[in-house]
Amino acid sequence: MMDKNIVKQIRDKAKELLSNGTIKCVLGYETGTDGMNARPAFIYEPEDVDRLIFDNTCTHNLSTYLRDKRENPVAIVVKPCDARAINVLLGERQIEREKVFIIGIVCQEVVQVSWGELSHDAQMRCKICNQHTPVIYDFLIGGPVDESAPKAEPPANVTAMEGKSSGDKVDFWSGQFSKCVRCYACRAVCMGCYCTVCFVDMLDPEWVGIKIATPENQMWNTIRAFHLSGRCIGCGECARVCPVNIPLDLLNMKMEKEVGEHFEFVSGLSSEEPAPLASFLKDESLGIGE
Amino acid sequence: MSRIGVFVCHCGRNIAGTVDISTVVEAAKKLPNVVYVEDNKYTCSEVGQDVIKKTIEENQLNRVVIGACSPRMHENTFRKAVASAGLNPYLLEIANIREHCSWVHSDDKEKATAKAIDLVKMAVAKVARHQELFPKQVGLTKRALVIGGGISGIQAALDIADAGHEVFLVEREPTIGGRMAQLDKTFPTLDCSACILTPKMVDVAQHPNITLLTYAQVLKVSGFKGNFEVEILQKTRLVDHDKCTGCGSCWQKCPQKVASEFDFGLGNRKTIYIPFPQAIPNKPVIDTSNCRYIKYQGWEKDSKGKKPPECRICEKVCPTDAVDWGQKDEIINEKFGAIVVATGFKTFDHTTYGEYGGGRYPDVITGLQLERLMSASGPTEGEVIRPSDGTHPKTVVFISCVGSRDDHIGRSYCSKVCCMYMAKHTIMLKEHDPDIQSYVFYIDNRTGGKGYEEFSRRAQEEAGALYLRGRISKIYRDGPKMMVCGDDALMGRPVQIAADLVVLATGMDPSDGVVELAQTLNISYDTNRFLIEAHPKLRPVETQTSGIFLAGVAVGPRDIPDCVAHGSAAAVKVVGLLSQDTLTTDPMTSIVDPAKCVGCFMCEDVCPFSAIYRETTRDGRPVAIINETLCTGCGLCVASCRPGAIDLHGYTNQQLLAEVVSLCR
Amino acid sequence: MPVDFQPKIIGFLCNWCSYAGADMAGTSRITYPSNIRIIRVPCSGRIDPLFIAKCFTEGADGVFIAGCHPGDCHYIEGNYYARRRFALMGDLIEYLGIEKERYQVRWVSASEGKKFSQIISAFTDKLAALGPRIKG
Amino acid sequence: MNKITSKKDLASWLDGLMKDKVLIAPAFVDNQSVFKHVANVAEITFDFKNTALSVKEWFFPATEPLFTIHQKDGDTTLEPIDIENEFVLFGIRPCDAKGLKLLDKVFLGAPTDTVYAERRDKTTLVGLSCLEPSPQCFCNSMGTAPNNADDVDIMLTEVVDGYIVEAVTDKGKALLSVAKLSNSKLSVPKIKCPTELQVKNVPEAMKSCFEDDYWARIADRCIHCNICAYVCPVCHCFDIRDYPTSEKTERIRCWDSCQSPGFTCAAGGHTPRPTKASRLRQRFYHKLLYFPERFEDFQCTGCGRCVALCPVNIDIREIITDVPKLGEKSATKA
Repeated sequence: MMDKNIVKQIRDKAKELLSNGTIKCVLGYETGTDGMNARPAFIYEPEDVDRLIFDNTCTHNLSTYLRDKRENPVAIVVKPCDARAINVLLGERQIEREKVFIIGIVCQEVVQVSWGELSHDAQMRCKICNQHTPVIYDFLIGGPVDESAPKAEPPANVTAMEGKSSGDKVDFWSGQFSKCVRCYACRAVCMGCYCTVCFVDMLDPEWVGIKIATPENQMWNTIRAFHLSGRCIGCGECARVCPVNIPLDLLNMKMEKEVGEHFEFVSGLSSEEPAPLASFLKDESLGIGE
Repeated sequence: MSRIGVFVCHCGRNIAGTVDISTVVEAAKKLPNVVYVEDNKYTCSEVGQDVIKKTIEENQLNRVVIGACSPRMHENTFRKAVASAGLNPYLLEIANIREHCSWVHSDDKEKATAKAIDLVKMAVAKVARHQELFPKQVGLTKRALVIGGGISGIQAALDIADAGHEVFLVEREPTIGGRMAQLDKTFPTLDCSACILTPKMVDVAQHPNITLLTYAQVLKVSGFKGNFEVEILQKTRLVDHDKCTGCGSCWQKCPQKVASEFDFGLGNRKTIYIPFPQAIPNKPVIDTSNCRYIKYQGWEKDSKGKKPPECRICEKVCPTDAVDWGQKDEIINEKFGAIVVATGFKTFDHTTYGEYGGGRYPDVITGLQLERLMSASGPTEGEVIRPSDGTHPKTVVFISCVGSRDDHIGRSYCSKVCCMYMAKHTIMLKEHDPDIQSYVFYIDNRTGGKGYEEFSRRAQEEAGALYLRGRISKIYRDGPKMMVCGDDALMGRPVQIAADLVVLATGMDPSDGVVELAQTLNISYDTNRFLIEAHPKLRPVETQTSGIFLAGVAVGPRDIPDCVAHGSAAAVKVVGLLSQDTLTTDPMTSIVDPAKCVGCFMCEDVCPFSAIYRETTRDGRPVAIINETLCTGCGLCVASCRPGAIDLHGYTNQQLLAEVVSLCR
Repeated sequence: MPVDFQPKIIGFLCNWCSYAGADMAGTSRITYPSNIRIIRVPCSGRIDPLFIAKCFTEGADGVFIAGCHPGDCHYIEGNYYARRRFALMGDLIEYLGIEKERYQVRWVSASEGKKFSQIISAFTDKLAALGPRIKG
Repeated sequence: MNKITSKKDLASWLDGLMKDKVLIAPAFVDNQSVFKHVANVAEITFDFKNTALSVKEWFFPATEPLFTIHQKDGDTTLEPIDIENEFVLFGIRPCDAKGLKLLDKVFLGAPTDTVYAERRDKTTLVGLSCLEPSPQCFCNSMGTAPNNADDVDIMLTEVVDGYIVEAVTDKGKALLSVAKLSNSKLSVPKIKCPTELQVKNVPEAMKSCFEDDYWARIADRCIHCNICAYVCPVCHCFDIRDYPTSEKTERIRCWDSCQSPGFTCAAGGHTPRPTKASRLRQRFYHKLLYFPERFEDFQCTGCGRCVALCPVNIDIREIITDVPKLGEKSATKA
């Protein structure tokens, strides 16, 4: 279900920016080779803007490409979740605000996407989302949305997991991590994973053994989640791209829940707020020490 | 390829009594890269150390592990021993098999031995990853900056200068002397404040090593310990102090009077003035906001009021043409090796308290105002009279803890000196006029200090001051009298006193602008805006920014003797620093791999010592760089560095991982 | 679970307070179970939470971390940052099914030798009762 | 005349095999079809789309020890890995079978990869035709077909009330000796997969567009994960590292991918393929030019896994179609 009006606005803005030389490239969406699901598109020429589309299959968080493109000014099409990612990148000094023209799109939900199949079920993260208008943009597309909806509860599956016994947790996770083939798609697709050399690829110190086996896989997935805590904006791409269906977002959502409860911090709402792990309150106990 | 030698110490029976040394030795022999193992009775002894030296040479060892007591005990001893054999002293690792093993597991020899083996194993794994480390030498500027010309700053400046180092003393006011200069007498000896202070002020002015900058302010500070670069603003005085002789004809003739800040408005000064007769420098400044000629120059046709007279009398009467209307603010840039911050205090603003009249009653004054009234060089030449009508007060009420120990006005701390100066005041009043009866309303009478309690007694017994425990609920005017209503907590009854004069024992607030200064210097301050010491007990004059020291009330309320001691203490630290020819940096600092750094600068955010700065690589990436002089080797940045671009010499990720892995696999 | 199960415990101690505290336990000859193996670090703020995960991956039954009491950090703020990291890492490993009793962060000053030995004794007993982390 | 077996008989046959052989068969785990060890026939699913991971992991596992090293007072001994069990791999699709055939060219050519060889040798492949290929499938274009029996030992094709059974190799015949078969007039239906591609000129065309910025444009989208390589039945790059413990040291081999930045990283940190574009190009040049030049066949079986699983829809079919056009383009330029 494509909204003609939104698409037209995107194309017009893209054409304008490319023609007047404000930017060199537009990061947007086009229709994929299955003819139904969107894929990322990079538009360099005004005459190509008609490739751009927007619909509820535009699940990709395009901000993950911004570091690749930081040499020249670009425009980027963002959903509200992706907009928070941009704040994170700005806060971590990875991109320059003046080099990014943000085309923000008011978004209700995106659907579960898998190649060759057209789904109508909203993604779980969208069901608990209450940020329908981008927190940062230069050009907004789409009408205002009632944001008065109650603050999202921590997702049910997280609380369910918390409720399990240690034994059941171990069984569940070792089951999941035994499937992991360490293709690192979760890392590659994540806007927050931009280290030059990921800890998992380091030979010395060898944080994670080379074996693609459950303990090593668990170490990798544990630290991936930890390194993203306080930085993950819940775009759910990690879980989407996992070829063996490990529910990685279950880890990230847990960490964001804890970050929220411990430090009253929600990642990506602003680029000014100090990162939760780069700040502290003297008199917080966090149930540590005594 | 590392060739590791392991030395296992018996420490007499201390270790050998519990740990089976021979088993440890055998196990050590099997460890990777270990080429030599030996045990000694006392490895730390002369003999033991010689064995280490000898063995290193004979077996070409390039790493050494010593299983002995805690590294906190003998690490340096053994580093020296290793170094004397020509090996880099940092190629040593100590396995703590005494404090962490034999002494705490004496109940199970077998397990203790097993643990000792593990600890040695871990040390071997770690030492294999040790690198040669070399302390760096950096030069320093042998010159100190003292900020604040009160008694603390003066003391620090004089002591540093006497030790033979150059000192710049920067004071914001036109004169040095600070609060002490405003006092008439000091407790508990009652010697005249000026008599003991002014000689020191003169010393400052005359000291060949001291450059005095009054009417000046520190604007910017960059650099680090040993090499600070400081930008100082010299405000214009409109008087050329090189020409001026301080003859005083200008301020005698100046027609424009304004209320004197020095006398808290109890008296007047001129617009060309020195704050008080013994001011140092004893040369005037022109108060540009009130000077008639400045106003005249600034006057324009359309501006309201009639044109002020041109005046310029000071210029006319000056025998040396020192008045210089063209003089401008000046920026002075200097380098310093160390900085002392002695910015002192101001008295608490008592108008906060409505119940004490909120400043509406002229006869409700502060302790410092009373000092000015009693001072022979003060506005009344030492005659204690009521500001309202000039009559001599007979009944004087003192109220303690005004702006101290009161959470409601955000002053939870005790100002420390008030109890004592109230006692002093009552005694001095009695001396001024035997008919004066003093009443002191106190919360607690705190007289800690040499001769202080005796002094307080004297106030009560000889000066007959009446001490009443309790707070004052209200003061109001009743005819000529000030009615003071409170309660006598000990008697448990309300009291009301018809006073002629009420003196508020106002507490101490940090000086204005101290927060801005702290931020420029990158030192921290507490919720009351007092500056924070590096350690409240063990490092009372240092800050967490090395090379910057603290003195006096800027750190927290204290009396004159404490300030003088504090100033000297700071001076000693400065002298200790400046007496070195170069600064040696501990090589166990963090180091950045620019190739891995992604420029998120989380390290910069967490570093408590601002030891991290930004640099741009050849390929144009902003990356973090460590300033080894400032880095203390805490490793906070290392653990905050997601990309693993930072590591800590001596405790690298490789080394700590090697310990973990060697233990587990 | 074997009756005489000996838990493998790795401890990270900050040099200025906790390591000294452990030394104090030694100089005061206060005995405690021998299972813990101590790794010396300059500050609890040096401990990258990765080490905690690594210890468990490598088969540790328990991980112990100690630093200066808040406010007493030799490096002024190290333990404040550490506290936040360790809190999060604790939540995470518990979520993954590692009993939270297997992971302790405590503040131990240089004078608290007794406290240190008591903590370690209790911790060791607890882990012995829990049994091996990697079952079978 | 074809041989046919009823579903019931097939089941009992498989049951029988499990006595002395390890049976690997498709089953659903977390509602995803995978090949796994099965303990009884009930676990097996006979109706499944292509599994996420190909069967290559059963011959070339994600991680495997090549041998172990023992050091005892001074002298070092190597202990080879031996594979005791015999395996039956049931349900393999022709595309995956073709994949194994291509892997054989790499691993069985001199020098022979002994571990791989032994696994291949001890495994019998029982193929299962794919009756309804998925939209991403293009095996016909890659020299096989949804019911091609060339690369398996036994081929099964589901028909009304059972399976048509073809014993392809002696290995297959031996295994079938215990199966209950009957004659049938039914014949194997012709099945085609949806996409037909013109591949003939592709290698030639590839030669002329190495420098084309086409690759950079595709790479814009690429996030350089390793999915395409790891799900591919033919990708076979690996990394080797030692895993030391206090008793022994294992020499480990594990999957690696030309898409990961560290892949070509040499000592000292230099990387010949520093950009996403150069790595992505390498992937397709290997599949569509270098491999054919060396082994007279594309390094692709048309299984469509990379097409379906690429998170950003980098579609090898699109590239196969585009490349010849690029050739013409550059030709006209010249």
